[in-house]
Amino acid sequence: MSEFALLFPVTVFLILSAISVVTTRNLVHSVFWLASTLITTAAVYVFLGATFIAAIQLLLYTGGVITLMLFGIMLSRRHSSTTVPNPSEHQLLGAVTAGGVLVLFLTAIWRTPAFGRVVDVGTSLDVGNLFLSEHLLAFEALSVLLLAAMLGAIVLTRTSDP
Amino acid sequence: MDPIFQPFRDDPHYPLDRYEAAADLMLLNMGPQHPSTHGVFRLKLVLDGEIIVKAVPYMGYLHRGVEKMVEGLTFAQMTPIFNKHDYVSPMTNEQAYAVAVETALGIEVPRRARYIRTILAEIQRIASHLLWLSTFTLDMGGVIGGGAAMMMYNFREREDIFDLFEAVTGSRFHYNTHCIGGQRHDLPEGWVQRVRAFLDRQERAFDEYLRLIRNDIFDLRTKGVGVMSADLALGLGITGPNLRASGVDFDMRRDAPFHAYDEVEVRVAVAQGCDAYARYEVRMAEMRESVRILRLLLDQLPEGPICGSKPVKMANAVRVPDGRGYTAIEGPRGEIGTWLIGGGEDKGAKPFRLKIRPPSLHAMAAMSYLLPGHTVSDVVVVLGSLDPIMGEVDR
Amino acid sequence: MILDNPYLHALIVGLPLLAVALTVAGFGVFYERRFAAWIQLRRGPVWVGPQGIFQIVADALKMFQKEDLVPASADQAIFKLASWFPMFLALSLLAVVPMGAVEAEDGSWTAAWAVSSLDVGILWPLALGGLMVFPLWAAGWSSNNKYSLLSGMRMVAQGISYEIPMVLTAMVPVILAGSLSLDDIVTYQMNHGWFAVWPPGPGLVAFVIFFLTSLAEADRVPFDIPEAESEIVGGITIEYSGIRMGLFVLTEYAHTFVAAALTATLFLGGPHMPFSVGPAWMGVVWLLGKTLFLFFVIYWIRWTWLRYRADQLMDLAWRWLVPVSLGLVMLSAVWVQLMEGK
Amino acid sequence: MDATLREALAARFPAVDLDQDVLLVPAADHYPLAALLKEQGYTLYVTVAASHHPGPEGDAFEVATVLRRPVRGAPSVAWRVVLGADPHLQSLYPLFPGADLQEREQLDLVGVRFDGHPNPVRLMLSEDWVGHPLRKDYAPNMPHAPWR
Repeated sequence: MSEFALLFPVTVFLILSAISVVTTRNLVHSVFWLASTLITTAAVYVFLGATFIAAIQLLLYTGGVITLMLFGIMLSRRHSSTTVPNPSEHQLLGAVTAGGVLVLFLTAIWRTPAFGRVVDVGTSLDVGNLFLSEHLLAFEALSVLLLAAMLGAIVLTRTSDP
Repeated sequence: MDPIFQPFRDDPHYPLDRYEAAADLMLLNMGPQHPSTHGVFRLKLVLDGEIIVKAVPYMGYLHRGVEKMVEGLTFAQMTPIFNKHDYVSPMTNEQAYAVAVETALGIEVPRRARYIRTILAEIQRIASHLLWLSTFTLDMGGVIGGGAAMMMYNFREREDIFDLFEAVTGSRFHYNTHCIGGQRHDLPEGWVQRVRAFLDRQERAFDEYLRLIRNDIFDLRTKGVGVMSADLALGLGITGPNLRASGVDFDMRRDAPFHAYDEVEVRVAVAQGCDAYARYEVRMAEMRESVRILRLLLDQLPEGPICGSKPVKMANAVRVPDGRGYTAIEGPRGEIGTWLIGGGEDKGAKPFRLKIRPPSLHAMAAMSYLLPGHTVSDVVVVLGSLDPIMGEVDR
Repeated sequence: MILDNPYLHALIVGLPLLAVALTVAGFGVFYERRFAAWIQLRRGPVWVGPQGIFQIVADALKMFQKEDLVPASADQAIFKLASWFPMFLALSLLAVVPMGAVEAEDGSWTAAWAVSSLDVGILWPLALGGLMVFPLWAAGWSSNNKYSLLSGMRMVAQGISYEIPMVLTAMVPVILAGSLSLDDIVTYQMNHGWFAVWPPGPGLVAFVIFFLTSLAEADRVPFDIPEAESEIVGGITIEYSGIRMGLFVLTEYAHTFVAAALTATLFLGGPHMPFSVGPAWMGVVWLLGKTLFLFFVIYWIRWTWLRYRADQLMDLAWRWLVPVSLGLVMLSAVWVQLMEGK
Repeated sequence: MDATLREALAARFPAVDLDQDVLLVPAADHYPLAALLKEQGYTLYVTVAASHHPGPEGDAFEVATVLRRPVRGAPSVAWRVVLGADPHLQSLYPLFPGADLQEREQLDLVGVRFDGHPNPVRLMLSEDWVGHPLRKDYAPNMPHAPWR
């Protein structure tokens, strides 16, 4: 029960951060709220017993992705002023997309048997086994995709022959 | 180095709006309050990321108006003023002034006094280069890092030098020991032996310094950084170790001897690297060379009077007639020159115009040529390797 | 048993650990200053208390008294928050380090006394260490100072570059021990030899690389370019004053201490010694001893070496450390296969 | 002054008395002389010094320049140019980049303008400073607004 007592405020904070990501006007604040969202998501994973996924969430999303986003902001925007404006244009289009994604997720959640599946997927052993047995094709396809992305990045950033 | 920075290296006045590599440039003021500007000095940097596109030096924060002030002083009053320009090598600055006035008056300095001047100048050169080494490594290693360790080791020997100077002049820093026509103080009893003992210690200390700082990081930070061609160095009027590090074999001590340098052999240290590492090499070699010269000088130190054969009885009696001339000696940082026009107020008792040629001001001019294309980290290495003293730049 | 509740367990083991870590971090300041003074022919702090041991107290009092200045043009909220997070992160890295060594009847050893014996043990400090750049960057950015902005950018670039060889070399013990859990890793070392020594070669190289990268993560010389006070005047802490500045300083020491503790745990057998270790609590002493030794090496390097330039630092990471640590991971996998194939 | 240089100077600048220690050169010959000396190997830019000489028939200014050959013996050539009440002189910046800061300093302190200088602003004093301190009519205790 103690888990739930802690889980509730964490979830509320998660939702508040997620809302703040899109409502705040300052781009850097928005990224910080996104980081907070991702970190609290990791906390939720911990409460659900998926410690491995929580650690990976922190390592990759917060440690890697957010850092890269900060890099992107710093390298693409004027950095002499503190406030980087977040124009939030195309509100209608955004609402439609968000609504679509919401419907998609809700359908997926609805179709998942709520308490039916008791396979423990949280630990590193389970994840490793799943990757190398059931989801081997997806795993390999992802590796090829990442390799292609990496090569593409190198080709794009290389301006001239040294 | 990216060729896009070459126009800025060739001409510091190249217009910034012709730089097209990036839309966003950042303006960074390094100084006047900055731990590594060797005094009060401001460098306006235009940065593309961390890479310097353009560097503009601003100076004058230490300007005391010395050249105006000396027009109201008699020649005897000026020695203590002169040792405060370059406050890291006061001794050689006093000598530059004394030589200027003696040349104008045609005074012959006795042989012993010339020897004493040479000895003091060489000890001062070691002290000055030691301070350079410590600030240079401080810039690269930081106050909370390896640089500070090097500084403390250097200051151990620098304290010894101050003790030696104190024994001669009674003062640890601003000596006022040169007067027109000779020396004010003779060497005290046993001083020569003390210097010999110090030289032995100093020679051992050099090896200690090398063990402390010579590693791959030192090479990485200094080699290929701040490359100054010989043509640029000469055109800027850079003299002393900085010029010799650009491969120009020129040293006033050997090529235009003053004091007693014509009686000892001076082996001039030259490096061909033109970069910060070459300037390090030259100064380290010069310190070792100074030790060698000092031993020779102490061996052949003559006896005799220390003040002029045509003595200047009263200091106030020094009168420099109307006329003009340029004299220079080689200080630790290069050519310290004086442009003296005599016949000033009070029938020539005061100079009409006295222009000091500071080697550091010429070195500062190199900053805007050397920096474009380097990173912010290299600013302190280049500045440190040029060894400017702001008191002398601004005067 | 009361310790079966993970929350209570964490409190009971964690709070003393926190106290020890903070004390050591505080004492580290004094330790370093005296040590640095000894290297530099100085005396260091000697006046406050016997041999100046209470200098840190005097410093802390001074820090507390000072005015907490927040620049008017700074991003107030982030500026204030950013000073607290690094400390939390640095200290929570310690949560998974096992500190005790328990000997079973048959002579085999088991690691124990971690605040939390997480299944994903090693990933926890690595993940939190990766988060560390985040509040530091925030501090640099929100100060609205160009020097601290440069510092923040250097911090991020250095952080993500050194993260990679750090994670890769941390995988070497994981592969050798066959578990992500730090408890298992330490237990394996107790029974098969320290990873820095055995297997010969990859273990030692991985130890050196992990040590170097944790220096870089904790911004220590020669990798302290984000604070580089001779170039960018102290970097991210430039606008901070008073206790916030003190927190950053203490965080540096805490992070260094934690990095040393992690290195000792992963590669030097944690609480284990090759000879008889005595009762289980002696493990804490041994671990602290090893950590302080690495602490000492870090400061030895700090007070004698110059620092790299930013681009040379990247060069070192991407050209040398990343390929070498990739090779080490493969080598250790081959080693495990050969050993298990027997 | 060695013989070859003396010949070259005598051929190019017949009006200049080459026996003086500090040559007195007309303002028009200032730049050509420096260019010729640079060709002759006098590549080390030593110094430039301006001075103010008030007289009964009005202000006069002198600008002295020193060049040196970086060889054994360190031969140097110093020459001066006498200017009138509105002192301006060709800048040596195209020949010697070191003239940039040096001439700015003389412009700042003495008030001699250098034509063709790429950045003719004050070097030592602040931009809003009034007057040129090294002029003889500038009293050291002259009040300034704002006082600095």
